[in-house]
Amino acid sequence: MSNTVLTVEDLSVTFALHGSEVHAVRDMNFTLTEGEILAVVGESGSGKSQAFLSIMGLLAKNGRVTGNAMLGDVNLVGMDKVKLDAYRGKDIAMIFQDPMTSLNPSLRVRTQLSEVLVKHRGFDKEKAVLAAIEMLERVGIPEPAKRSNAFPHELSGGMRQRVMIAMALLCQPKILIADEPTTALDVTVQAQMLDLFKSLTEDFGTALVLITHDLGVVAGIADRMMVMYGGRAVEKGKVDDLFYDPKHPYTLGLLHSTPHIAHRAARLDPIQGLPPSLEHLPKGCSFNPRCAFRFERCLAERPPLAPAGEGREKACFYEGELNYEKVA
Amino acid sequence: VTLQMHNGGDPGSIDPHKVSGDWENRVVGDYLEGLVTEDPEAAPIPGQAESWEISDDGLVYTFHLRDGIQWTDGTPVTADDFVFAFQRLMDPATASEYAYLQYPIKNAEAINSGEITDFSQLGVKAVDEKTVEITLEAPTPFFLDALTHYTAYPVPKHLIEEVGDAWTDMDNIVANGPYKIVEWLPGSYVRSEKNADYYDAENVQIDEVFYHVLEDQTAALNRYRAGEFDILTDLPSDQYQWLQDNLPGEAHVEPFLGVYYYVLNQEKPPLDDVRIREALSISVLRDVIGPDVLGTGELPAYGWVPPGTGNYVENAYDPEWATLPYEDRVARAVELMTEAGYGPDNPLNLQLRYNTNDNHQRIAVAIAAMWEPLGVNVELFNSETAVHYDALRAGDFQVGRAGWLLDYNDPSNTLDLLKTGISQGDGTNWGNNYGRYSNEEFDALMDQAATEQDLVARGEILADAEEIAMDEFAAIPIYWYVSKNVVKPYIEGFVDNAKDIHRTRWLTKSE
Amino acid sequence: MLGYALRRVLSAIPIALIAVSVCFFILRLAPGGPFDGERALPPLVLANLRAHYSLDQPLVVQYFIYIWRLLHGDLGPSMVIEGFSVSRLIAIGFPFTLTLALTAFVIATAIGLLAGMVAAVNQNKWPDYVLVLAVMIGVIIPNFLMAALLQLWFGVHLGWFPAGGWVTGSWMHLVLPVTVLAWPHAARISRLMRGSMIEILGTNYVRTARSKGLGERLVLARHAIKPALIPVVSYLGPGLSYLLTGSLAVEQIFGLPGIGKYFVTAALNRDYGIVLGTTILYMFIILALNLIVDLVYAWLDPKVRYR
Amino acid sequence: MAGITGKDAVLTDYANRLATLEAPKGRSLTQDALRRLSNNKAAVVSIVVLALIVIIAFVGPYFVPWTYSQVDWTAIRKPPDFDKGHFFGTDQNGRDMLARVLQGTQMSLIVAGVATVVSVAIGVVYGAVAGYFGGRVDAVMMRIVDIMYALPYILFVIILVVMFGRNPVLLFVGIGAIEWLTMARIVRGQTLTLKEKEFVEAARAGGAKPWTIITRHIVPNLTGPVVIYATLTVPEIIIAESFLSYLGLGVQEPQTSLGTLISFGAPVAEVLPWMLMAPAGVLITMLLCLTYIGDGLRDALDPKDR
Amino acid sequence: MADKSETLLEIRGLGKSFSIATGLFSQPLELKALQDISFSIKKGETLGIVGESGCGKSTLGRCILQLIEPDQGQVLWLGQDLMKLSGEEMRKRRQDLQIIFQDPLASLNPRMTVGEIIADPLRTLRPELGRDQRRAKVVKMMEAVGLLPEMINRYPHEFSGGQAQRIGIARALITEPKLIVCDEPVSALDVSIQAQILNLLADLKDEFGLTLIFISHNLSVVRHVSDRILVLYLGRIVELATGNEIYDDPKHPYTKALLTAVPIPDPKLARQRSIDALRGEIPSPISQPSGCTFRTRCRYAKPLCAEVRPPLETIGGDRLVACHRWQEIEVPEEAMVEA
Ligand SMILES: Nc1ncnc2c1ncn2[C@@H]1O[C@H](COP(=O)(O)OP(=O)(O)OP(=O)(O)O)[C@@H](O)[C@H]1O
Ligand SMILES: Nc1ncnc2c1ncn2[C@@H]1O[C@H](COP(=O)(O)OP(=O)(O)OP(=O)(O)O)[C@@H](O)[C@H]1O
Ligand SMILES: [Mg+2]
Ligand SMILES: [Mg+2]
Repeated sequence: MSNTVLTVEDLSVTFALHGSEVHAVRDMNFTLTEGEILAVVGESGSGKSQAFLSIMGLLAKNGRVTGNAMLGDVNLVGMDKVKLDAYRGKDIAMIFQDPMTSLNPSLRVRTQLSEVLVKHRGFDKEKAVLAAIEMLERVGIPEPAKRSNAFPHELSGGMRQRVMIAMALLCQPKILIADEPTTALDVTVQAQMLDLFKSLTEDFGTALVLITHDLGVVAGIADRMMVMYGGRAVEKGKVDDLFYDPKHPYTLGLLHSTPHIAHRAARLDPIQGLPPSLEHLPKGCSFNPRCAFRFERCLAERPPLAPAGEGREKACFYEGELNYEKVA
Repeated sequence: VTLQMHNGGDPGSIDPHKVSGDWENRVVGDYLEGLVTEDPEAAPIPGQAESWEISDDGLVYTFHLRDGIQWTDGTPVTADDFVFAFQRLMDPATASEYAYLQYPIKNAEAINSGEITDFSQLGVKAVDEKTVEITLEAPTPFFLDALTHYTAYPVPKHLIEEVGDAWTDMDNIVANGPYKIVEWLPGSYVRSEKNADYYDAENVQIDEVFYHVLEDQTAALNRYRAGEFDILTDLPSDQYQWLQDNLPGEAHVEPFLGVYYYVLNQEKPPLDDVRIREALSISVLRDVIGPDVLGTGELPAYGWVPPGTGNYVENAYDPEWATLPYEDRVARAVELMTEAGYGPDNPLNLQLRYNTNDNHQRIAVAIAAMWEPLGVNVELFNSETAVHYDALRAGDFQVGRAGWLLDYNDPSNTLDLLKTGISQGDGTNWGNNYGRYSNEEFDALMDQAATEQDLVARGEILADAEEIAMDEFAAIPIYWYVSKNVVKPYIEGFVDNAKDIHRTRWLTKSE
Repeated sequence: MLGYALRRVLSAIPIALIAVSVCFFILRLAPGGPFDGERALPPLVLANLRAHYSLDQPLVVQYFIYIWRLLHGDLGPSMVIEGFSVSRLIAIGFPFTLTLALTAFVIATAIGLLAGMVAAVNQNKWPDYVLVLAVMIGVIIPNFLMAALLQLWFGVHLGWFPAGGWVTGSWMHLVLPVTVLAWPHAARISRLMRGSMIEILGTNYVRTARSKGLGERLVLARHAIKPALIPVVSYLGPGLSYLLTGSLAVEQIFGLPGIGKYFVTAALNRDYGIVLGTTILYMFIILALNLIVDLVYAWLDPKVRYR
Repeated sequence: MAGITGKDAVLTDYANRLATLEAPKGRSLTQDALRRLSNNKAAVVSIVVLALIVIIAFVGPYFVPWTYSQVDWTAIRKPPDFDKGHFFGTDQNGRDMLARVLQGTQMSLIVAGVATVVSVAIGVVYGAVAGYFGGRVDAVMMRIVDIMYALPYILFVIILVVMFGRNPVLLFVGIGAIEWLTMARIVRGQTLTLKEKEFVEAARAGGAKPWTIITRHIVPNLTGPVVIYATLTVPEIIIAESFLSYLGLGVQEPQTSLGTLISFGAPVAEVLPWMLMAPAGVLITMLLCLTYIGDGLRDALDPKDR
Repeated sequence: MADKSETLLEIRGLGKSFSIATGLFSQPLELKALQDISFSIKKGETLGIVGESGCGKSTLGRCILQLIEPDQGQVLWLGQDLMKLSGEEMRKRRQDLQIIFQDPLASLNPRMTVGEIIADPLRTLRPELGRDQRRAKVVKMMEAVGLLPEMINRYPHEFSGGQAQRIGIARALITEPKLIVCDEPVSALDVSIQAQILNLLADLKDEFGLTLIFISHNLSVVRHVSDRILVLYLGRIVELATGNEIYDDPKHPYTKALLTAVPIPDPKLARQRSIDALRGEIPSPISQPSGCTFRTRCRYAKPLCAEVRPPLETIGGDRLVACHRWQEIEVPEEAMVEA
């Protein structure tokens, strides 16, 4: 299970914005192997969604992408849209973040689901609809045959999200990008979805990219994780390593601000300060204004993403022990 | 052989008692024929009647019908059909617009106006099946001519008694003329086919006629050029020159009995002042209107009776001012205006009404420009036909455009327009005398002419009347109408005439 | 929805009645009557004509006479084209008008949608500019001029098509008139389509559709067209009624037997019968069209509800 | 957090700097749109050309040797003649076409400008109100529109002329009365779908009055179709004007308008081509420019379209 | 916590159903989204609402704000029935009642800049504020929710999901309302910002006695913010209790199932745990099961459950449960979350 299915090199995404530019993603590098689950976490607005949208060739009009994303030996970035359509949906599928606006309000759910199969698998309409209904059942939609007739606005938020999931799974893609796929789901259904993902990776060798904010989800399912901040990956590595031994202050901050179900703290402990502006990133390390461990070098120089131990990388100059108490 | 004739307007009806326009006449005159009909020159010749006698006092006309004439359903055409037709024409309930053309017939007017309700008193009698006798009120020199008019056509009595007004429906209609109508597609065309039962059928060359509806003259010319029409019954004046240059000989622009004029409302100041009327009239440079503004070369009109009108004197009215140089006329006009108290400091504001139409507008613009030097400010005011004539009739105007095409070839037909109105109830019915010109002497002369037997003397009396009215500038005649036809060279038998009537039976088309 | 449609259908009759009533009285406010022509009619003739058409009755009585007849399905006589009743005139002319209008409608709608889509996909590139130019010519050049020019060029100079007239069953005779009618219609459709298509192409759900690798054509056809159609569909109702009523110039220049011209000329001639008759006819057509349009809205956007 | 409770007030230097240094000015959609419009080449060229036409139409008459109503009896229906100063030829009344085209352009610009604004305003408000309130309001309002469609509008024109004489203002009323109908239908159609959007619900939750919702949330989202249909309305208005003027309402001889000039030029396209070419050329240029401006405006007003 | 004695909002017997058109000519189906919902909230209290997706949480929120009209029942705001208020009066109330929508992007007007969106309620509800004052408030609010002031002129589609969500939060907070219905307010936020927002809400609660209805799937978050928690299942209340009671001693089998499924942000623990996700037919709100609606997935179900719908009983204090067998059910030890 170590076939590399996707190699992303130096991926950068910028958006033109009346005069200035937003650098949503910079120099992103990672590889995905078959059956692997890569969790992408990070600050909201740090370019997680845009990075993967750019790989899919789905950036907004004002967006521009550079770098490579090798699916096997083809580069998805900059590929002709017509050629890209041979891979999109079939080899690489995406579950979008905003299920309401991402579903076509004027088409019935069944149509939106079945068309992928017709297109990529050459199913005839009826067969495709049957398959779609089955998939709806697998994602836990009650009375799937009836519900497949519904229009998106007749579904609750969670149902829409599951429709999105079903849509992406239909073709059993090699790579599945799930952008916050379970935010609108209650925990029992969430667990079901995660199971589904898991079995998908195990049974079909699908590589899953899971973009999420729920560290609980990450902990439960992911193999590796990548932490993003200000458009860059700041730490990468195995899930356990990052959870138990975060090497980047931002990762640590994240773990710290997670509410825990077992006890009710009076206050949560967020990372202080505001997220950086992607239009004018601070000089040096983008995290430096909010970092408790910063020193001069951080203000002047940007730390590169460098290996830091086995199978992990971090982008931080600080080498000491990360311990809040110490600093405070 | 199919003749494609451009016929202008959409026929409102093909019932001879209900029609009123030349485009209807073309259709109706092809399928119905009166006692008398028109030859290629539009002169009266025997029609359904083979021959006739006129009594010496000119009051009784006896017509002998041809043998073997019949309606297309096989019923013979009899004297009764004619009697019935005239009675129907005069029946007030028929409300025939042009019934008055047959008023020379004894008691016709009385019946038509409801004074007599017994139709049998009408001066049209069937002596026997084949003989029609018509008695007139007074000798009428143009009566034979009047009989060529569609108001004198017979109608199928048997059919009308059966189906009434619906007799002109395509399912019912019969014909006694050279053609029979077979199709009528409102807005597009009427189609006639040769009537094999017609007495002169063997000499009728055209087998089928389309009378096409097309009011847009340019479009009509285009279709003519595309070979879709053989005859255009009108032409866009602007293209006349082009036609002469490119299709020489095909355009026929000929004098036509009719006058285009401006009525002046003489009931109200300032136009009750003859000086102003004179000034306005003499300052109109008529020579520029026909050739330049319109482009068809209509001749300038200074009098009231179109040249070439029958039963009249040659060039009856020819005012001396018309021959003066235009500058002198303008000078004279300015003088007159000054006399009347108007001038640059006290301009005369006039509203000029015309019914909405390009040519009327152009003429109005030109004349307004001609009046400008007199210190006359003209406001042009156009309105749709119904509103325009409504206003003219109501006397709600100052200067208005009008025109008159002669119904029959006689000067009285135009001069009658200037007769004082008849008082009726609590007002006066001015009829078509929109300007409300009134002159006792003129009226007296007109009455005198009506009873004058001698045509020459009558002509002179009428000419005197014309002179009186025109010297008082009862209206401003502008030009004499012309008939405008465009005829393909392969059409023969098309003879220009002042009545602009060209029956299909005389035409031939060599393919 | 069915109930809604039923209610709309039933309400058509009172609405048509309101329309004719309004029309009836406005018509009578206008000066002049059907018998005002160049020549004054003899008073008795006029009186008889007026009596024949009941115009001598008080207006209200005339109104009720008309409505009474109408309720019995009789549109009354035409006062100018005496040879026909209004119903006959409509029966003869309307099928033609409908043929012309529907042909133009179908062709123009198809072309317009296509042109709009192509323009939207190539937004602000040369196909867009060229298409805009091509379709806008149809709106900018008034139809009477377009008709005259086409007639002159294709009918006279090139002789490709008949310069006018109507021969039953001959599509050649339809080509030029349909072109004149269809062009501006196609233009409006394509403009509206282009605009809304561009908007739709920026939505997230089109992004989703693209992510499925459906291919641009399918994305457009299945995902973008439907929501983009809403403004277009709003126009289709009025558009078809324009085609039905706006054929005056076309009919007059090409000499066609349709009834579009009555919409203009009958009012000018004060042909009361025809004005009212065509008003009723168009009222029903428009109500039907707009009902269809309203139902189509609900199909295009299922969130649209009807009460 | 500083803003509200002060408890999490550890705004770092950096964030502070951002907040003060960037003291952002509000930019409205209009300003934004203008800026973006200026980036659209076709639109910019069109604006320049249209501006030139406007300037020439209003200033030109002072530099032309003839006035629009002056008759030159020596040059009736003559092609362009530079010696006499008839640069565009003369019409059948011997009036200078150039002067008339300039005057006609003026007239058409004014009429088109005012009438478009009037009809768009009525159409948008009417349609949005009907669509937003829906139900019975919608039914009544739309049936009124339907009735107006079915009535021959010439009737209105006749009545207007008769009742009020020829008042130029009536021209706008006359045109307005016919041209807003389709706009109203299109706007209503859009409103029907817009009002079900969640952001409208959000606005209602924010306490907005129906009128506020219509003006602030619905109408701005209608700009696409409205701008486009407005550019389509202009040619219609110009033609409608000539027709109404022809019927006696509105512009009267010797004044003229582009539509009128074209309707006179159309029948003589072949024999007096100069009578058609000049006004048609101006009209076509003007309206094409307007179209490209309309497109540019639509793009500029669409925030997603940069 | 502020004075709790005052009942701010009381819901009585609320019901709402949707009709679902299935075709042009067929009879529409009835979907009962909410049935017989009654509860009350005191000033300064936070009520968490949890429940399966599609169980009617958003619908409940919308009904409370009168954004959709409930079919039955009453919504009493300080004793006044909101449903009976005229449009104008309701609009005035809206200053006190706000909502954060579940779908962040869809609830933002695509043609307004963020600044305008956030300022929008101010413009209607606080017209006395000048332009600059409004702007100042907006900038402050943006900072408070972690949006950079420099983004003020951007349009919604230029934001990430989480940023869009924060715009919605800012819009709801800016009118300084008394009650906010938060429908998944933090689902798209990274934990740090989530923490920041939650702290902000807590501060507002402390300082101004803000009352919250907090809808979320993230039970840890709900636990963190809520005083009491309401568990919905298929449009009905199945349990209502304080946070501690629910988490420490859930009574309803569905609540229990929920708690066992909470993901734990600890990889080793998470891997050890076998989540006993609910199995069985998920019922649809269109054709609800007879009796207890949860019985189809309940491992404790008995024949009785299929026949009689369990009433919402009061047990110990204010606690409500709708289950026939709540007393008999033991909490399986292993399912409980380790501290
Ligand atoms: N069309 C656009 N124009 C300008 N900026 C954009 C555009 N789309 C996204 N951005 C910016 O790009 C950055 C990255 O956005 P992205 O959606 O990838 O964030 P994310 O990591 O997915 O965040 P979240 O977790 O909140 O979804 C954000 O700061 C956003 O404001
Ligand atoms: N407009 C509507 N028309 C028809 N059905 C609707 C409509 N809105 C909601 N529903 C249905 O009502 C039920 C409750 O929906 P609601 O959105 O309140 O669920 P929810 O509890 O918020 O779920 P989630 O957590 O997934 O957002 C669902 O079954 C949904 O399909
Ligand atoms: Mg995202
Ligand atoms: Mg919800």
